[in-house]
Amino acid sequence: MEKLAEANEYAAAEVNRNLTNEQKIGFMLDMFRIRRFEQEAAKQYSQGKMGGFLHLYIGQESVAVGTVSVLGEDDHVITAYRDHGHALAVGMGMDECMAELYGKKTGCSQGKGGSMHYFAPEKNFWGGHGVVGGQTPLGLGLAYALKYKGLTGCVLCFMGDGAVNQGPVHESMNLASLWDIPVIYIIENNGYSMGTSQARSSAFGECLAARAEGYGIDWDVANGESLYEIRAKTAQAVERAHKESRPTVLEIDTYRYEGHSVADANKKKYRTAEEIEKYKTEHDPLRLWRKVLVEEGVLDDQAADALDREAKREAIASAKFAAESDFPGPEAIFEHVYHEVDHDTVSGRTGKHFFND
Amino acid sequence: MEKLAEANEYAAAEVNRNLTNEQKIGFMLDMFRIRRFEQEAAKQYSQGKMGGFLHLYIGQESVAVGTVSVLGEDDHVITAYRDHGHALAVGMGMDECMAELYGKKTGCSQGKGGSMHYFAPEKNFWGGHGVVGGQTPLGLGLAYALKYKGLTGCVLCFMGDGAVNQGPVHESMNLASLWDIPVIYIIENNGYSMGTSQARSSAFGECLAARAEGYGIDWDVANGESLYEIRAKTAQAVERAHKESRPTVLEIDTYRYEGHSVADANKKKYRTAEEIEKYKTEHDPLRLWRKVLVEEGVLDDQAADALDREAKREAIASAKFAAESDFPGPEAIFEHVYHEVDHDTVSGRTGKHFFND
Amino acid sequence: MPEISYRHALNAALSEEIERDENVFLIGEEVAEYNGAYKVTEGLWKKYGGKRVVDAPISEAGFLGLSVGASMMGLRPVVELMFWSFIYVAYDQLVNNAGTVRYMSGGLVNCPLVVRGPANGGTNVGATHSHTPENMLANMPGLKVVCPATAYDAKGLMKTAIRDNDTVCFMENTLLYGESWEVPEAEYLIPLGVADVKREGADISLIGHGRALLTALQAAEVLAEKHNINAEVLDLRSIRPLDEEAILKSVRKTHRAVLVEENRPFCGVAAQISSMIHEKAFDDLDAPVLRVSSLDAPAIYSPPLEKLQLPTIERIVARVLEIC
Amino acid sequence: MPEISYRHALNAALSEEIERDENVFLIGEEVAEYNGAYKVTEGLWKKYGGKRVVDAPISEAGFLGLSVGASMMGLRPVVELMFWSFIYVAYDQLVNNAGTVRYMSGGLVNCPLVVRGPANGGTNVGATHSHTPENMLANMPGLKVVCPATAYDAKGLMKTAIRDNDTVCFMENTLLYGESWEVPEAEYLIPLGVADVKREGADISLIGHGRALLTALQAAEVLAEKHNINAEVLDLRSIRPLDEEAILKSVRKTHRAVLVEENRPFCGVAAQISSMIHEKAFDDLDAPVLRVSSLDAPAIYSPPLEKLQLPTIERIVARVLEIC
Ligand SMILES: Cc1ncc(C[n+]2csc(CCOP(=O)(O)OP(=O)(O)O)c2C)c(N)n1
Ligand SMILES: Cc1ncc(C[n+]2csc(CCOP(=O)(O)OP(=O)(O)O)c2C)c(N)n1
Ligand SMILES: [Mg+2]
Ligand SMILES: [Mg+2]
Repeated sequence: MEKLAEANEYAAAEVNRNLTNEQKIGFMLDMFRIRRFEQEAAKQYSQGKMGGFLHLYIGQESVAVGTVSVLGEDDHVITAYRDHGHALAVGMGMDECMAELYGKKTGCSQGKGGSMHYFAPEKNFWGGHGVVGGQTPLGLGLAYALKYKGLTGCVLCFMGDGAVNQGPVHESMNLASLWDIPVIYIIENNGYSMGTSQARSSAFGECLAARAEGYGIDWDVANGESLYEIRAKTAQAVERAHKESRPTVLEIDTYRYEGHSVADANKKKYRTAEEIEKYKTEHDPLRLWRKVLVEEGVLDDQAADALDREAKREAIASAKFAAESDFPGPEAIFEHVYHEVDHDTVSGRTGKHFFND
Repeated sequence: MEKLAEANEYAAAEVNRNLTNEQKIGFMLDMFRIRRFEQEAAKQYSQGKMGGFLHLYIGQESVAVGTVSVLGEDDHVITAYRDHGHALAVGMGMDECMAELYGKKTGCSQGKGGSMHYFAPEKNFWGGHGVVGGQTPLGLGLAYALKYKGLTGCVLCFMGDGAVNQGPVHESMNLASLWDIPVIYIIENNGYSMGTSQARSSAFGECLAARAEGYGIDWDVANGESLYEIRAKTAQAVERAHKESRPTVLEIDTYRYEGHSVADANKKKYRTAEEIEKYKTEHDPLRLWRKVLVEEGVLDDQAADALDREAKREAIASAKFAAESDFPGPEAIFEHVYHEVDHDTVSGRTGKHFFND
Repeated sequence: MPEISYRHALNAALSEEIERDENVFLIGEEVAEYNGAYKVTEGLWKKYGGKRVVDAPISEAGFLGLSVGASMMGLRPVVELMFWSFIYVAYDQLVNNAGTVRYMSGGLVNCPLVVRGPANGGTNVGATHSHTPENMLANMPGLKVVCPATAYDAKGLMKTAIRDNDTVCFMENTLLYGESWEVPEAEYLIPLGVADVKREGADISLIGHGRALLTALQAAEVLAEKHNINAEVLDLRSIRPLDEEAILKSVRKTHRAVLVEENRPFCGVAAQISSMIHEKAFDDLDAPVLRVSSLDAPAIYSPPLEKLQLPTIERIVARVLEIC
Repeated sequence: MPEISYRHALNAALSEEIERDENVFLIGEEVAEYNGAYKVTEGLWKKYGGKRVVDAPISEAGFLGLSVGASMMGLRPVVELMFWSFIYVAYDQLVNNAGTVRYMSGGLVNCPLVVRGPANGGTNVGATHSHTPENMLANMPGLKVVCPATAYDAKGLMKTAIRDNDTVCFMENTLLYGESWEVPEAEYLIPLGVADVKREGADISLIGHGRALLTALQAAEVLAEKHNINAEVLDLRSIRPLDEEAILKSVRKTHRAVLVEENRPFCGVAAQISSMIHEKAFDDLDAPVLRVSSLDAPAIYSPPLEKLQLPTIERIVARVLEIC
């Protein structure tokens, strides 16, 4: 990662210049909320309260919070399975997110999607997708629909550094450029796909984002330590999308502290304990943003701690909410398969839709 | 296309410098043979002697002949469905190729593959593949096997300009570079994928081959009019593969005179008659090579015509051969599905393999 | 009633739906300026322009996935696959995205999408281009699968499919595009999941879909003429939803059935229907339900052999005679 | 005999075959340095090095296609899919390349390839990660499909699969990796296409594969204890080739069958088998063959519900009681 000082020069960027203290504090709180939510989720996971996978975003909070913070009304978000951060950043509640992990009816997807499959279309959030790279044509399609409808908006479509080697990513980039689709592909480069370092999974010239050049797409790389830089570079891409209807590929360097998922027993095998420690102490986006705010006089340490406590309380409460919620009943298995059946339309009533008997 | 004169400077390249007259005449004959073979095939097709698709290579002959002519013993070839040119260039006989079009038992694939699916592993030719882009991982795998076995060889894997937008092409390029696989991807850029011009199907920076840069792969563009240039640039890639085990992407500009397939009723709708005519008169690789040879004093017009006639005779004879050959019997339907069944091994005898009764 | 071709019927359905709903658009390789590889979209680009009829590069995963995403936001894409065989390069987008996103979002998102194109053998294009994936896609709850056998059905089902709020896989047949049937000029819709008795009969039920159904109809004529067997021919039209009631009704009347499909046999559509009939009408059956599928190998190129590989009248008749 | 886990049995089979044949290599995501996402390849990279055990980027179409190409030239790749569910991004490479190249080349080329990994639901990973494509892949002549239910079978079948000269789709189960069975130390092979009677019985045949077979075995115990019904339990082990003789033999003995599978029902494996039994043993049956499949929806996340979605002992017992 480049020097943070340099990154923080982006404080002067237009999108950052006029931020109010309240907004800056809001970003701090948003990041605390993601971290505390996930810590609580991990704790509950280890106590057997949920099943399947739990991919933690801890260490990467600045990316979701920074990028989403520059979006407007007709801007949308879609991401992969490591989706808790983006979900909270777009404004989903901790309760529905935690309940989803528990598989409860009060979950955002009524307990049917789980950790990897959060959705909140009314918050412009289109998932949570489990198949690596599979969301990239979907993000393209969402942006295609915006353009089709004549709206001035764009789509942030997130993916990991490992995802860039999936075919659909490449097909999507070509289509995005060819058809001037306002989609912004954000590569959250945390250096690893599961236990595989970037160097062992991708061949590239300058950087992953530079592959965009092969499609005539503008690209950039941002330092994920700095909210200011993330915001500035995302804003630039959003402006390009809004004004020119052109795509962008934006790579953001970041790091995950935990294993690939909570069940990753190898989390300290493919990288050194020192490497992880170094990120936590020197590059932690929460710590660094807090420092910026303290230096700017926006926040003192006590106030920051209070924010953090607030986030933690909310997370604990969400676990209680989830625990006390009901599981869906067995009838839920056959709900939400077909729109027409759910709505008991004529079309939903002709012919047999389910084949167990 | 760049100036031909410039292209023909490649006559001085190492691989071309020491060509004997015989070899040069051989290339002429090879190109005549491809053209005459296909003209004969088209004629027979129009008389209902074969079914399905017939994708003619006419106009592109220099690519197959030029590239294949620099290959050695452990170098291999795989291509897409427009495969007659490559098949003849690697040394397959017209008889077995024509018979395959007729669906005859004497066909190279015993009439089971048809025009798009020629095979001759004993000539290092691995097909003939109908799904656009689908052959690119196969080519990679063939090269992988060469390296695995410790052989000094490479694979020429051909594709069209439309194929570059298939996901597997991208995945293959990354793997080829990451693992140092001696595969050479040759993009035969004839300007169109069916009725879609390159500009309507691909977004790119400099050219299609330049996408290779995103993977750290060396690339080049060659003028398909000039056998000398094709040979020189292919030889360079082959040398890179042999010596450094590194991949190359080589784009070769060329043109197809006929429709996408013989059944393409639109062949003059998506491009002007003038465009086609211009290529035929000014850029035809056969005409141009003939001119080079005449100018070099290797061949006079009479001798050239004699070669052409020889090719034509061979083509006509192959149609006769095909017409007189037998169709496979109905039992052929269930042959070549499973190796173990065909060879009546223990494994082929346990359990039921076919389920019509 | 005027006779129009299967191709023309589809073209009319697409045209009418484009006119009716501004969210409907067509996308696929060569569908616009080239008028469609099989001319199903002929004239539509000229008439409706490049927003409503879109030529795509050879990136099925890309443009099918794009269409799924666009449908999530309320558009109604109709995606042409030049051949359904090419779905295999885009399978994940169809099965995992269109097929599961409604479920995994607890109903928050749906995908009103039609994916259409020919899915058939018999045209000597070899094994890679001759797949019939209706059985596999109908295996996936969340997807719907329709296989019309006539121009009339093609038009009415296509219009319904486009208006349906779920993803419909619409499978046509290149060998039928040029065939004609009576089709009324006035608008009509055919609901999904409703089978159609294409020939009444009392002695045996021939049940199938797509072009195999037409072969079954021909076989029924032979049975009547040569064997004095009066076959009922039931066209499933839609594979999922499936009109089980119509199947059972016919079988309860005739007490015998032969199932006909161009699917390959292992876990083909007929396997499902056979298993269902036996389970639900066991005591009504005078003989086991038999099947006629494609001969169980990849599609062979050689033209005379490929004819044998698909269900033939002879094979159907022979099967019927085994139990009649 | 020592008891070893299903995972360990697979690991031993892979290790032995790597040692035996220098053309065998393993490739897949995280199979080498990470020891495998589910630890099936544990220790093999360390032991045999990076030529024989290869970590791949997340490019299933790329590295599966690479493996098909390498197998054409005589190598014997064993490809791990972290989940079989991910085959959908590489479907074309498997079905159209590995599945047809031998055919389309008139036997000139073959693909001695194994594709392996877990194919199961029941672990709360949601609809996209819980597919069971054995029915669809077995639909394709040219491919073989194997679904072992025990450590013993897993080892013996894996060794055979690697030596087989055709492409074998080998489907494991994450819920079985940790389960142990007796496995001899001496080398043994189990041929493909040979079913195994896992429990002898006279009153009804329970027929299935994979983990569903184990559920069937438990159901058989309940049937014996509580209902005085002595069920025979037949493990198909291999779906294609399929041991039809063993199925028919069992049914001709018991005159009744319930088929159990974790497949979804529409055109599931059990559909094929039910159709076949009715066709070939119609007169031997005292009741229709019934089926127990997964509940017909995408795999639900919610843990208690997903348990209900897969075949349960209760559902099997209830089905049996319908006809016994
Ligand atoms: C097509 C596909 N292949 C494999 C997987 C299994 N898998 C899930 S996440 C992952 C690693 C992805 O790494 P990256 O894209 O860098 O994202 P990160 O986990 O670092 O956020 C893998 C291999 C999958 N979900 N989908
Ligand atoms: C995956 C896939 N999609 C579509 C097709 C249909 N198709 C066959 S050839 C072709 C055009 C390919 O163009 P290009 O790659 O430029 O090769 P050329 O025909 O010019 O040699 C198309 C669309 C196919 N065979 N496979
Ligand atoms: Mg990563
Ligand atoms: Mg082209």
